[in-house]
Amino acid sequence: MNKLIDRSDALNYIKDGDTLLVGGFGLSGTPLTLLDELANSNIRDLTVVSNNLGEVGKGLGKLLVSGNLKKAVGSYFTTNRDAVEAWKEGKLEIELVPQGTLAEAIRCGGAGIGGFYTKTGIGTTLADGKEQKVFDGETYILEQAIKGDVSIIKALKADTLGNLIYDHTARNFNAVMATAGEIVIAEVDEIVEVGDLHPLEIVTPHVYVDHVVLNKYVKKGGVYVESI
Amino acid sequence: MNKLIDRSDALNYIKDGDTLLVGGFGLSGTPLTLLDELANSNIRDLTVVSNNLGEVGKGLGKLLVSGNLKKAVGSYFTTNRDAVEAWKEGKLEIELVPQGTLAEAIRCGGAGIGGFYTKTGIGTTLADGKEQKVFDGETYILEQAIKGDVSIIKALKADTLGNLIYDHTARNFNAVMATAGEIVIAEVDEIVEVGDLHPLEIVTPHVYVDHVVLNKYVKKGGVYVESI
Amino acid sequence: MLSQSERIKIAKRVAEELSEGQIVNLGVGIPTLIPDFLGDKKVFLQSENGLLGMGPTPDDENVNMDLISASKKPITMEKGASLFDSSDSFVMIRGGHIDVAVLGALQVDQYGEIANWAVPGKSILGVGGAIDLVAGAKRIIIACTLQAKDGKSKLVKKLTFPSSGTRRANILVTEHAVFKFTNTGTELIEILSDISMEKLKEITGVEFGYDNVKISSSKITK
Amino acid sequence: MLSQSERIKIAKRVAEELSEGQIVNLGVGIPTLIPDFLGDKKVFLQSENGLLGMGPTPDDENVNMDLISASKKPITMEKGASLFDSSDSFVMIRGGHIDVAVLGALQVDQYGEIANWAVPGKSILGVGGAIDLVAGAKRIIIACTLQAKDGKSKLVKKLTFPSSGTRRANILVTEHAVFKFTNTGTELIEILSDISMEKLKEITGVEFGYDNVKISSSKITK
Repeated sequence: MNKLIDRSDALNYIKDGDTLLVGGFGLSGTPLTLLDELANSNIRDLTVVSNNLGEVGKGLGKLLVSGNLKKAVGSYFTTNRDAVEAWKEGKLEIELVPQGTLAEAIRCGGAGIGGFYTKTGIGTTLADGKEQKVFDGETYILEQAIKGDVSIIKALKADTLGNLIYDHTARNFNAVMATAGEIVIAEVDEIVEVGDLHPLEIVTPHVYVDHVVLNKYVKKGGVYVESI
Repeated sequence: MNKLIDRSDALNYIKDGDTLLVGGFGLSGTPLTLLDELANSNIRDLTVVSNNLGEVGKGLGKLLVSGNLKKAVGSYFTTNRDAVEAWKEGKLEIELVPQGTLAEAIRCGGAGIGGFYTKTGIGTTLADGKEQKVFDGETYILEQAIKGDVSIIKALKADTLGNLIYDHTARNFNAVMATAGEIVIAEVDEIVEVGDLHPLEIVTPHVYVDHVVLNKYVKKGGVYVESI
Repeated sequence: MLSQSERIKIAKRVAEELSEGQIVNLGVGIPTLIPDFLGDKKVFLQSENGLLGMGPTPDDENVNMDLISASKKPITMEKGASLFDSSDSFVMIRGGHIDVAVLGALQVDQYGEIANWAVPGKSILGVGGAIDLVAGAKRIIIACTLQAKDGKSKLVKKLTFPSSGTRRANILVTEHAVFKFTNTGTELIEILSDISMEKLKEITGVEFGYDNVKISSSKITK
Repeated sequence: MLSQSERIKIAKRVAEELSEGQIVNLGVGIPTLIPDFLGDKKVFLQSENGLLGMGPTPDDENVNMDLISASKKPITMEKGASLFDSSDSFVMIRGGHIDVAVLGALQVDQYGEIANWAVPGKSILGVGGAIDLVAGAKRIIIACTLQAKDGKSKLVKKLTFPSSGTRRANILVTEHAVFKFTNTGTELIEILSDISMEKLKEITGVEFGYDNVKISSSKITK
């Protein structure tokens, strides 16, 4: 498969100051292997767009500890106390975005849409300073599309073309992030032959996937544990 | 199945002057049975949102002949000469929308999004009078969401909850129209038990479907022919 | 701290508000207890991380941490369930396709405006899908204690915490009472504990109507 | 009327422009002939009605008119094909994920601006996905005859037909010549017929550069 690269080579596509779209909801659907590579790298000043920052010391939480991050854009950071601390100490910028707005903004980033008017957030401080417009008597606020220099996402399987399927709710933000990164790197548990994934089963068509990396973690008891 | 209704009862949900979202690309994915009911009804002044108006005397083309339509919103009417004639004679209003803008506007209608800025149409007469905005140095035009009073769509199968799957490229506009109608009526070839459609296979979750009607046409040689 | 029996009382009462066949999104905390009290009533649970048709917690051997609820707990899929990505999940939520959202709250004002995501003066670092649900669900039920830990009423004349949006809640279910919100203000519709009307007025400081109050204190299970 | 051999010549020449592994959307008319001339080169055909990985026409007994191309002709699926709805299809198109769109045209101006959907004075009742493709594809190849039926050049100084958008074509392949477009204007890069430079200038009336022209008239198959 010519999209398959070594996990360490994935870092060649990521540079200081990049905006990274990182899949996952909590730790589910998170590219743990790629995040380990990043945490062990000297890449700095990253802006990460992700629903949350993993957990303390896990997933994206590792990048906080290792100091790769400048800014985080997402919907929920409260449960990672490292993130809260880093923000309080001025070491991490945080931009809070409602979860649905985040998903939609990323979809627009991949869809040639510059911005959209949403009904979410009207009357909240998150709408402060945002343009408003009335359509059919209802007020909406303008949100801008989000794009990434690189998307790092997690899928269950890729075929050798790069078509992807996801594990249940681990699909979450991964499918939209696959469309919105200038470069898209998918971490997968398994690579199968072309034709093994049915056309009706494929969630992310191969056009969106530039590189594929094999997950070094294996699942035991429903959780990814480091492979031996 | 309590969402199943007789095809003639579908007309109870549609009234004079309604905006109807009608699935299909050409005749594929078109609710032929429901359109027959409409063509035989006295319902008038409908605005139809559909990629095209079927063919002469077929699909939505029947509504043109039977005089149910006031206006058509879609991307391609040239191939139905009845539509061209009706427009020339002032009997049919036509609003031309690029195909991608049409699909996106309907998706927004179902998604709580009032409008969106697209790169499609910049520099064309279709952008005349439309608001423009620059995002990241690129110009986009504002398009408004499209909603329907009723969506009539075509799926391959429904389960008894109303989950839907589609036949190959017959999915086309049906999936977004399922989200954007105040009332959604799906015409299907077959109703199966709950559990017969796999969670990963379901394209339209049952939440979007209000009523289901059985297709009176059967497929022979790859084409729907009237059942005997 | 609310006792488990009071949490269950709130969950039971909210369960009565749900109807057969509804699409329901349950927030964290008390709302997650509701499925246990639905009896024969079939509702469809939506989880904003991408599932419609959420089933109960699996046995230990069937746990897959890639099949989880929005509270990040392992779940199962019911027959007829469907999976989708986050953007499609919020098409469902924001687009008005969820019949009922049952949410917790920090404050609710006398017209039903909700504050449920941020405390002023504290770091505001989490919003999740809360304000999307407030903006989009057809009906909003707030399930929470009447008073915060500091004793202050959560039902208030005017929000002092950041609003979750201009969309208002329909009803508020607490361990003591159920309130309904209309354009003209709050109406007490049911008393669920031994609390007196005077005490309820004293705690909340909100002028509520009470022309048609149901007294259900017999339901108390202490 | 263009002869079939000339249509084939255009299709063959466009096929040379495509690279292994590219995602390609083919418009109606001449572009649909291209797959026959790709040889061993594997490209992935996208059809805007919801398919990536379009295969050849099926045998009569395998026709399913719900598996069709954007030209509404029956097709097949290749291994590795995927199906999606119209909104997702235009995420792919408008979002810049299609490597090459091969489109017909009514006119192309000297900078590559395209007119391919409407004739002035006639009823403008069809646009389809044409201007979405113009706005979104990474590279745009125009494949058409040099002259319209009335003999007028399709390559023009200034469009007189409605523009398909400010996004410009990269190259124009006709039965007589191949032109490249840059910010400074048109460059003739290849001659495909016995046509003389003078005749080409006379027909088009466009001032084009020709410092590096490849003469390929030997390719003519009449």
